Amino acid sequence: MEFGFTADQTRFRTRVRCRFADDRVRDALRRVRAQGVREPDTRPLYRVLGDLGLLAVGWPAEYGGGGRDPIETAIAIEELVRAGIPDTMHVNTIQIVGLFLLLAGTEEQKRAHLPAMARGEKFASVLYTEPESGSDLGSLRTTATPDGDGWRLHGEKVFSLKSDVTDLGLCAARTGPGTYDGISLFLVDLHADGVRVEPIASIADEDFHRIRLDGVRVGAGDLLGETGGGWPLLTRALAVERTGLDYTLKAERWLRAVRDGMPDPDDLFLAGLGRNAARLEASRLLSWRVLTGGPDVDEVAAAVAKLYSSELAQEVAGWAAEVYGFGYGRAWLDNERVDLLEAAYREAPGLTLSAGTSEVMLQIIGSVGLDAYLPAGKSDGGKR
Amino acid sequence: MEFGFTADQTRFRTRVRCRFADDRVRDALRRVRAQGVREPDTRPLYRVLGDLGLLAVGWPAEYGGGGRDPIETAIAIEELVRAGIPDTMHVNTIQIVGLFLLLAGTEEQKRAHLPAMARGEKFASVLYTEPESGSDLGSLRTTATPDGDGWRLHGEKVFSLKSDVTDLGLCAARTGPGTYDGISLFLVDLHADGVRVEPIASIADEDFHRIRLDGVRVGAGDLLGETGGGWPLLTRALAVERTGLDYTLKAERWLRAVRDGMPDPDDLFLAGLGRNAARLEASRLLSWRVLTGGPDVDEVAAAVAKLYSSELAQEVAGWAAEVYGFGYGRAWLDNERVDLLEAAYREAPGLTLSAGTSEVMLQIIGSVGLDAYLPAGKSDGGKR
Amino acid sequence: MNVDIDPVQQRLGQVVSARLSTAGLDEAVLRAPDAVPRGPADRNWTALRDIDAPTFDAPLEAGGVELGLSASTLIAERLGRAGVASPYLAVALAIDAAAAGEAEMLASLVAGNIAVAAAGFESVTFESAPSAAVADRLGWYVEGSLPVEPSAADAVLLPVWLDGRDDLGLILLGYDTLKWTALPAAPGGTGTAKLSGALCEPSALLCRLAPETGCAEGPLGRARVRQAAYLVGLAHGALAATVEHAERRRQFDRPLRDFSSVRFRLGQAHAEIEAARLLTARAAWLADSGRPFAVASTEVLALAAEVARDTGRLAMQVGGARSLTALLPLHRFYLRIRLEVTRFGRPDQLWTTAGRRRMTDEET
Amino acid sequence: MNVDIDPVQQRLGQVVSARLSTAGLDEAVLRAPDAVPRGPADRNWTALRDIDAPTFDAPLEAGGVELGLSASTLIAERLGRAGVASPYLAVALAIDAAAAGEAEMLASLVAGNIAVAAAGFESVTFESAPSAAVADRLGWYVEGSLPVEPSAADAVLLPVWLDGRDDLGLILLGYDTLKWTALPAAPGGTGTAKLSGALCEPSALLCRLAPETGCAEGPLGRARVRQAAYLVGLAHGALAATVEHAERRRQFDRPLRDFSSVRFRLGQAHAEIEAARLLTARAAWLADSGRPFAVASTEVLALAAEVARDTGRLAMQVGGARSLTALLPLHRFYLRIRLEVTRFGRPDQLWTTAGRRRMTDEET
Repeated sequence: MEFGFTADQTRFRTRVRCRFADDRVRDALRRVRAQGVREPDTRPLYRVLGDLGLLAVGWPAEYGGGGRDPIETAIAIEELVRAGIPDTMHVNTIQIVGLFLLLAGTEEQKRAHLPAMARGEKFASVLYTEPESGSDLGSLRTTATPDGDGWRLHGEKVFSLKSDVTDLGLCAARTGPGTYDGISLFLVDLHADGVRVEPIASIADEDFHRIRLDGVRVGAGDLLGETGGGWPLLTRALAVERTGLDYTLKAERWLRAVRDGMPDPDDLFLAGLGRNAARLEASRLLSWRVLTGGPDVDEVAAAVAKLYSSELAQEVAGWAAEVYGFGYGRAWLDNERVDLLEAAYREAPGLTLSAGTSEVMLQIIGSVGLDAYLPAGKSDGGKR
Repeated sequence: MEFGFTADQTRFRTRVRCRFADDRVRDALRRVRAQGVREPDTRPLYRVLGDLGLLAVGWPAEYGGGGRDPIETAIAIEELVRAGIPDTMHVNTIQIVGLFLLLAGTEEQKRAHLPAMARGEKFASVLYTEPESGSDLGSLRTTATPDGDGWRLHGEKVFSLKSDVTDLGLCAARTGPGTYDGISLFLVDLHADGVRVEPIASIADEDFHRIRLDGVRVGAGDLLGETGGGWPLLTRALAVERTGLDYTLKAERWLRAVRDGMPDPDDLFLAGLGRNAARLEASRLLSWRVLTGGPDVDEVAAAVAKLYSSELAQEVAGWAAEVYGFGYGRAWLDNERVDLLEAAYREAPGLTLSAGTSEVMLQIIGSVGLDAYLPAGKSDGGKR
Repeated sequence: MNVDIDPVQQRLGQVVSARLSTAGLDEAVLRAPDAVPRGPADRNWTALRDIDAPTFDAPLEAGGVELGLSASTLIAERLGRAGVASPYLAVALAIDAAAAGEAEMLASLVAGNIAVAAAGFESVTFESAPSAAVADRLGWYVEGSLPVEPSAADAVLLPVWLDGRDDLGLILLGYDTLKWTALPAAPGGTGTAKLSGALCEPSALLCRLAPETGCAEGPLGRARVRQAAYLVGLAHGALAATVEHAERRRQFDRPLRDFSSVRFRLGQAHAEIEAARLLTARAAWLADSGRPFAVASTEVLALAAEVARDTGRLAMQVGGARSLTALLPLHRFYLRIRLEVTRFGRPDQLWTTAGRRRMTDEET
Repeated sequence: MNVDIDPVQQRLGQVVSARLSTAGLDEAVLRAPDAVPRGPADRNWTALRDIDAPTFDAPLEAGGVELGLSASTLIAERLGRAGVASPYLAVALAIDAAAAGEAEMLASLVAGNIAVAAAGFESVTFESAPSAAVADRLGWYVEGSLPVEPSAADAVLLPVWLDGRDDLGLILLGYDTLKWTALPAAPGGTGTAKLSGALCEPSALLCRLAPETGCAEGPLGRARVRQAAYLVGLAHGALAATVEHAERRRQFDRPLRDFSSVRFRLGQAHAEIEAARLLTARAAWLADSGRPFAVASTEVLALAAEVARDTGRLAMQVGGARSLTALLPLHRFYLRIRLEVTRFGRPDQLWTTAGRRRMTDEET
């Protein structure tokens, strides 16, 4: 085991950090903040980051990426968040949909979408959840009916983030009967006819969206994998989402704000700080284990990382709401920290729900994961 | 609502306390302790208590009781435990089997058993659990097959306390097919032919027992209720067990020992003490609500009291094992407190298992109990 | 000893609940905050005044009916169940303070003429309370800076240090005298109000308290118990809405409530709420029967805060993504609980204080 | 950065596990304690000596092979999984201490000739440690009273105050010099040993440490990491036995593991164990690569202690009544965990200490 970074990796981190400190980035970030709304449009900022090669650091150069290995990729993501870049667009576009396309897309699909994503010119959303299908994705109702050499999509997707400004949806739909067998994955142009995106106001700074698909045409080339073969792909795509890195970095940001804002810590605070800091360190290691584990993500390790990091971030957000007392001690704490921590509390409930609820994670860990504790051949856990 | 005691009740408490301080009681208690074993025989002590009218305080005089109301009865039990009397025999004989006989027994059964119990001359055990039937009592396998005007019992009961010295067992057995319909309740003479009692060594000071029933004859008069009608009675008997008072009193004794032994409390200790003391107060109220709620015990309130009090006592036992550091700070803490708290830790796991596991309590609360939160007519919770 | 809620109290609770309305409440939470930190006009406060709620726990000589703290905790609990904020809680504290200090404001408060907000009570030791100084006969100069929840109140009640740091006073300032130096970034948050040189009438000082003992009994002790009841109500309301959702929402062909993991956690929440509810009732009873209740008021507030916090989080988890939206407004409880958990002191500080008292308490 | 366990370590772990035996262990726990506080002869210690375990993490010049703290945490973890106590952990600490102090005892310790028990390390500030004074050339007089777990050790390693309270020493006393003033009331407990006037050789002092800094790095810091690994192993072992039980045991016509309430809690325990395991490996790596590890050693011990405590309790609950008996000896873990959770400091004290360091730490 090796918990340190090589000299090359450390140099890479420094270089990336300097790039995030570039004037163009700082300016773009300032303009984002100057919009003065709870959910500013970050696309101009992302275009700057794309220009600087800071988005798709880990993708091959032929698709517009930086050709970096997983460790360097993770370093770049850490620095992105630490530079204060709002990361939802990065998580959805680069880390989830883009990475999944890279793993499972056709050559045409990759060429059609990845370079534009890497440049910060095209953005993507995940469209799995429906009003009646949350954790139980096998019950989804959106249909894809054959139409010439393509399909027509009908249905409703909900709780998607940023879909008012994204261009591409990774959409699960039913192409046949059955629970898991009848599901296929499509790439949907969110500007196409028949797509209607409405906001669902949220207490978090980022609103959700409802995406109504009313006979939306998708072509033969927009299918991922085989017709009806979407379920195993979906499982893989979900595991890709679950590195826990984004949650770990949120926890880090919040915990640091709590610590740095506290002028006169008492023992109870110190005990809480020590505990949360230790768990943050552990969370980081769990995430790194997934990130460096190769392209076939270990489903259980990913579930552990997602569970642990999101529960921790939620815990820190709740802790932050108490340690300073009423109103985050805003009589003396600077407004920037107050606003950060205050928003954390409103964001926190979503963390243990998005990308698979904690219950789904526990189901995965409690079935497949625990089999490792049994003497060989004693379980059928994987099937349950 | 009324959280205080009347002058009469307070006087009664004082009187009872004095009686527990009687020389005969102190002597008998000293002799129990002088046995120098982990599980001393408390029967001689109970005979003294019986003589002094301190056992069946709440039973009618005609059955050897003191005719006191539920509040006075609970006061007497509190004082019994506070006087340091080991209470397992009292809980099983007086508070569970005896009380249940009083509620559900025939006149003959009451006369046959209650007065001797009240005198401390006869003791009882509960025989429900079997090797394969713990929480799932509907799966019990012990059979009662007709034999003349009575029955013969065959089966094995486990995890019973004190059954090596008790005289009477309240036993659930199968008189017919079905899950719940085929169950009947019997009073079994534990000295009868075919009864074999073996200890099952436990880490707690009190060992468990295995009771093998090998064609044990019970007469027609030993059936409680109707043949095959044992399930509703059993449910009622279980609710009677679940006042939580015994667990509350354990938690009280342990918490007091922790507090009184701590010379230099720091803030973390004080916060823990405040929290546990508040929960203890709440636990006491939950128990009193059950005790004063009349003979038809509210199943949900009983489950809440049992759950809360046993989890609290377990929590306190675990807390006690940490606050003084390694070895209960025995370098300076007196041996009596160390031994009490050390034994508490070994007893603690059993508390959330006996008289219905915490999971069974949560099942009751989560089905019937939560219906109260629903607008009328919105649930079938009671049936699940 | 009779731990069952009595029929009169039950009826009173129902009357209160029947008058409370939550219409429009959740939509407001999801809107951008107003530029002026002033909550919407409060229909529920009007409803409570209509049934003379402020009189329930007020002295006879001031137009009250002296039903005791038990009655006002009941109202607080019902407000919590509905998930609504209300001037009622701060009014009740102001009445207690005015009664203790024999302040002339008392009658107006009991009559329900002043909608009050409370601010500055978050520290058990009042270390961050503003200070006030006498300015001849003109009244009081108040200096300090405070987190305040925007509301439709007429006045804000706050603790102030008097004469250096010898005494603690409870003072009632006009809500409009607050100078906002920061506004909430989103609904459900607080702003910062400055009181630099705020001048008020001599009569604004409702009472003086000894800082060491003043916070666990007297007006502030009673406020703790009322706040505990409010938190119990918030937990109750959150659980009720969650149970209803778990009964209705199906996944994997079963209602959520049928999964033992969900059912058990909801059941645990019920047990915790019941425990806190009884402890609150007992604390009110202690106060009403003239017994010491410093330990009880401290402990019950800390316990109720924990129960509310845990139940609020559980509700959001079981409710899923829709609980963050108007589709399932569990967030009403979640956001309110954040504010109320620390309003009269952080739970950990309360526990430490309570523990210190317990070290020498014969009753443990 | 490569967080996967490497094949050599994995193999080493398997070798250790294959040699450990738990036969007879649980029955002993259920027997009455011996009158003489002396554990049974220890087959597992013999097995570890057979594979030269004490050499793994010892300096080359003393006959060691310098595989580092990573190797000895691995052994500790495997001992934990099996649920066995072992002189190994205290021997490893004694070796570190003897190496730090260049003590002549070092070679004997590395050779595995002395079975050691550790006592007196429970306070983070060592406030209750015994004191030792020089008695000319005769050696040391040690005064004090300690909780000690009875064992089959040859020697007991303890911290002592030297020269008043200036320095902290680690001293190795003959186990037979302990004067027992109280015996454990039941197996799994501790007794009290008095050291009043215990005299020992000058060479018994293995090393001197500065009390302020000496406990989070150096020999005691390494002991914390090893102890954390042992606790992770205990949690792992408890969970493994519980999963097996939950798979086998049926209630309501289903294996226990199929109830989401059970499954989720076991799954949560796995996540917590994995987290503590990685944190332990990292702490060992920091030490082995010569980096500061004071924060890491403190935090990982506290975290592992909590994980072990919670997993041990969960195991007993899922195991049911039989877990208290020889029918399902989960109690082996439950009782051992009680002793080990506090052996090198109470978790809450460790957290406070760690938090204080974190306040000024750039790495948070």
